[in-house]
Amino acid sequence: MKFSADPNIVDFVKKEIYADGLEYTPLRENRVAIKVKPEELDKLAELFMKKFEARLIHATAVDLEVQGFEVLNIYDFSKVKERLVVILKAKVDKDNPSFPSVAKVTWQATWAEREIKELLGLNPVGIPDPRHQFLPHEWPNAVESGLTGGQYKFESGSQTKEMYLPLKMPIEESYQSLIPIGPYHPGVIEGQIVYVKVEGEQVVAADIKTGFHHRGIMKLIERRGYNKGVFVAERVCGICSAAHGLTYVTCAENLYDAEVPDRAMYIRTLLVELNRMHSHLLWVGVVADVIGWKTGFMLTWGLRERVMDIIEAITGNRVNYGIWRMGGVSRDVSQELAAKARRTVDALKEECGKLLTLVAEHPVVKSRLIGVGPLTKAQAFDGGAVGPVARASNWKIDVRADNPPHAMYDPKVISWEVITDDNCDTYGRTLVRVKELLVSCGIVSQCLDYLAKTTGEVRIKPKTVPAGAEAVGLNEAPRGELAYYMRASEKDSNLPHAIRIRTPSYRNNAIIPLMLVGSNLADVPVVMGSTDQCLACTDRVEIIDEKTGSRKSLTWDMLVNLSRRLSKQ
Amino acid sequence: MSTEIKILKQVLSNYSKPMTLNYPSAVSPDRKYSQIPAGLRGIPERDNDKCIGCRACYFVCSGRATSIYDSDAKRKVEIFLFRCTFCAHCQEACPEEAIKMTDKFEIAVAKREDPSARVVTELDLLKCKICGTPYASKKFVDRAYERLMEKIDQKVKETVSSDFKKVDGYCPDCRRANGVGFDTHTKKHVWLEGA
Amino acid sequence: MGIIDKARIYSPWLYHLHCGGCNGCDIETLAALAPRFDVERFGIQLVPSPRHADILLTTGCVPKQFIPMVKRIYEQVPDPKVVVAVGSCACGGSLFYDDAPENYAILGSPDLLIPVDVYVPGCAPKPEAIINGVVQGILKLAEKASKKE
Amino acid sequence: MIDPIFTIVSLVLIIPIALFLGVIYQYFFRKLSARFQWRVGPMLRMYGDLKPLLGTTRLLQPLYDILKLFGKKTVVPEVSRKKLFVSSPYLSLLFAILAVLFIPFPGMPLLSEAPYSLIIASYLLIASILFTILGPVASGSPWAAIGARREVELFLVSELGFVLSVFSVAIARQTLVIWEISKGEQTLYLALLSVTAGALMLAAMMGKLHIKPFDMPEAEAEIVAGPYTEYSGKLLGTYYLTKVFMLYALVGLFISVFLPPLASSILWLPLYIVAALLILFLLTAVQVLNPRYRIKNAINWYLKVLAILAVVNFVIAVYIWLVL
Repeated sequence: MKFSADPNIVDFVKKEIYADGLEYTPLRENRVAIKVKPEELDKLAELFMKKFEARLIHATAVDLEVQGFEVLNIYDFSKVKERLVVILKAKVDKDNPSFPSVAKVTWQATWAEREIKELLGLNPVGIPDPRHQFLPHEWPNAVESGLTGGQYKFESGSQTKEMYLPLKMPIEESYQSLIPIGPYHPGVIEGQIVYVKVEGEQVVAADIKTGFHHRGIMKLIERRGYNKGVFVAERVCGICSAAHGLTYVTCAENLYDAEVPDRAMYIRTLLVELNRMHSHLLWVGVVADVIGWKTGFMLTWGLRERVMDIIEAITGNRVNYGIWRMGGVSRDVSQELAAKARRTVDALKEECGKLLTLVAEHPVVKSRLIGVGPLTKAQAFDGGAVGPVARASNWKIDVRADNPPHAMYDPKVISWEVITDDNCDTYGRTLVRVKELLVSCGIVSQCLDYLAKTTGEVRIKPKTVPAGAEAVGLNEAPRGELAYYMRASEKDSNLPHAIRIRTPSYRNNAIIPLMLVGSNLADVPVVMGSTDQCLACTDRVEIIDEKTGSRKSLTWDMLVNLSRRLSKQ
Repeated sequence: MSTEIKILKQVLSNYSKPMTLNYPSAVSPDRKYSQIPAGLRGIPERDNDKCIGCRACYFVCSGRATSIYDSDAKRKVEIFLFRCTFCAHCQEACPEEAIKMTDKFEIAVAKREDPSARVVTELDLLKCKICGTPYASKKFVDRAYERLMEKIDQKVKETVSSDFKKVDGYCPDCRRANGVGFDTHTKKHVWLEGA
Repeated sequence: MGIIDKARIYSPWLYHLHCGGCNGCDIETLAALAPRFDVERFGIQLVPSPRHADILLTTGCVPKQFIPMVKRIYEQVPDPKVVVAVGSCACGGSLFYDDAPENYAILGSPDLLIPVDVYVPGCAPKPEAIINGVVQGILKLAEKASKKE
Repeated sequence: MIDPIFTIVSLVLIIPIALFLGVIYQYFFRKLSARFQWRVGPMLRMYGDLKPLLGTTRLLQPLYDILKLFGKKTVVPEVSRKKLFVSSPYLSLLFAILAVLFIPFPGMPLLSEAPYSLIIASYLLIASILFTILGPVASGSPWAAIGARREVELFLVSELGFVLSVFSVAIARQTLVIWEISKGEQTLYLALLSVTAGALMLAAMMGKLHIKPFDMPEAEAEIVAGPYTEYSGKLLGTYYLTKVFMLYALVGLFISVFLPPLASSILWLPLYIVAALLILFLLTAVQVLNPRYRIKNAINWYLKVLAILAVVNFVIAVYIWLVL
């Protein structure tokens, strides 16, 4: 199956968006890159969002070494034209690295621009919230802090404007009046701090600090190259590893003129949907656990094991499947296995339906979930919610329908539907996930039917990647839209020059403070859990440039020394 | 209330048939010991006879778990399981099909130095006759010769064979420096390490 | 062997310390608690506070931002204690650890900070492998306790 | 009056008996919830090949947990008020054991013959719970503080139902001596009253024993380990031991007050155990079926549903006492 560009879309871009005198490159898969002046970024953002209801996928920047930086704003136009993605590129000088902030126009760009600011040192002019998000509080200032009570306490003199202050309070005040939930809290396995300000048991303000999982993954992939990089990409997140693997390979395939056999497409779809099933079952279990229903946790995790069995039989591993290759997959699914798995899925579907209606109807579960963590459609749009969180706010976005990552989601090939819900709260999110689980069951059985009947190639050798090619890969991960941006190196055909990952949790975590306000303290873990937050996903960011790297690692050494000193005391 | 009764029914039906496996008990009268599917990617194993030390696994390893240590007359090819991601990429890349993922998965070791945490193959290295630096494993050269002889045209077989004998024992650098050349253009067929 | 030493083997409590891996090992650890593998058969329990734990189960490689927390949590676990490192990341840094040039964000495996007693490689290890590792950890725990007395 | 020597002997005997039964109750509770949750739970009979290492049975699993905790290092946090922090668990245990002495066991009236034993036993149980609150408050951990606060709220509201339901029976039977209640004659009215009051008592017990949906003080995902967050080693073990005695005491009190004459004679022992396990079965069923309430909902439930019912029940009891 080959990908193609729609001529209508080229017309559309030329007529509606493409202003004269700007450089315009159509890319594969209906992606279009437009070069603009940096001053126009915010105006265009306003135009796109108002006129075309475009959605900002990601704002990021690429270091072009001597030539300066390139700021990239990637927009999704799928509501106007099918599968159209526009990449706005603006070159910024090294000497004066500033550009107008898009976060002024739409709040959802805040995290992305904070990331650009803290990691690349660019200056988004007019950004409403300039604090650090992923790096430690005092970076890159000298570490003069002592660690007390899981919170950094600053000595006087080390404070600067950029320093991380929860809710922008003076540090002494915040230390007294905020409850830090994290960095370790049994409600969420991973490390993060959510600062909540409470009156009685009511949350009046909340702020989130992440970055404890910052692993520099994008840099790792840039070093490893295309073929080895897929294994790193899979390990961005162990829960939605199939989505990451698939998006990585589709993005890399978009760089060159790729051809992928049909059977491989079906296997990919099958795995991504199985992955979604296990992830949603896991989520239902975790939420049941968070609201204290151990039985619900056990029952859903028991069912999840059956999904894991199928995955393990197909790929040989339960978590990281390792079968994604550019141009196909590395393992075939035998016909017997497909037929056997089909029977399991049928039984599973019945049990899932039975059990999960019980979960959705349980009176105490309902009383714990209804009205908790409200998020209106307008808030979801401005905050840039994706995936089940957005769909539970009655906003119908689903990459599988709007911007199919590969043709298997075509309604002519496989029948399925997008689930939305108008509850706009945690209960709605539960319902969306539960129903999606059953939809996934349907897709999986259709894929298995195809695999049980046919045989064929599963892998075609990839071609060389042309120098300087660009691509965007999109896919619907269990938690929402997952986006990869890749740019091939000019010098080496094996290495990408830049790779950027925008995970769904990155967006959904950003709006957690919005949802927390007004809720009960007891509901904080539920609200946090309701977005299915995955910090391993969120904190993968890395845009560091080599020049400043040395200074930063020095700071790290100081931090290490400091912590050693502390532990000796 | 009816929902609670439904759930009660569900949990009561669970009572009679727990889904727990008997792991780690090896004696399993009623239920299975563990779930092991056919294609499980467990601990990799290397066939010492088949491995020729060609370094293909080293080049494809994403986690840098495979490493090659050359020390006097021995090449050690090693997979350090503490860094292995069990992705089976090396199994795919191995030209001699020496690496295989087994379905063993129980490895718990107390020390980094534990021998069971490493999959090691030792190979004889060939040393250059002039400068004394090791340049390729003996098996690798032998296998290369064998494959070359299999595939090459019958007409040039003898010349190529004599060529091979001629360069045998010199590292690529010394070969170039000392003017040991080929009589035939065999670069397409013989690929010596570093050449 | 005294009754308390026996009790130590019979009732190991785990504290799960996620250092910063990909979550894969964490869900597998949780899956070991779930019905299929149910470690409560042997009295193993997951406890929410490190103060109650006997076995510290670490997963993932340590990002540099986590260094103070890892040390602190290790110190909070009362003696005798055992550390079980689960997953290739926690054993040797796996994919995320680079020697040259060094990964600026990752310190490496937790054994650079705290003494690790049992390593369970795997990416991610099967829940059975984790149980196997924890059982080895229990034996170590008994050994450690008897040495102290 | 029974032989004083027998009383002394039985007072000594009851403590190991209570410990054993409490442990068995807890084991039963854990095992049953596990089976309801599709899994096996602590094994009654260990796999043959693992017996040398892991023991033949885990019937005493809760006891092993406690014993292990006694073998661990005890950490006393710097920021805590040390005297209160260290003494609370022991005092709590002491009061729980004292309460056990006032609750009859089949064939052993113990101190339950003493006048006002019902009031004394109730007070001792309250005192024991009080010290499970005071210790955590002294620990200085915010999670413990929140947990303790929830515990106080829950304790206050559940105590209302507890006291009203227990004393309604006492009033109807016109005595405050547990032993006399437990061997009292059954009449139709009293039996009916026992059923209603017993149901209320069960609901109140859920709050005291932290059965879901009333386990907010120990809500793992919300407030770490709740009151016990900072406790470790011996002190934690003592608290766990208190829980064992508390479970025994509450179940014993329930049977002797609401199910006479099961606790009155040694002949009833098998039935006593069966009744205890039945009560536990009911509690387990509630536990596995329900998620946790918010503290607000729980207080509402206790005050608006349970308290009103308990008051009505009490009024009926008074009516029975006065009229019938």
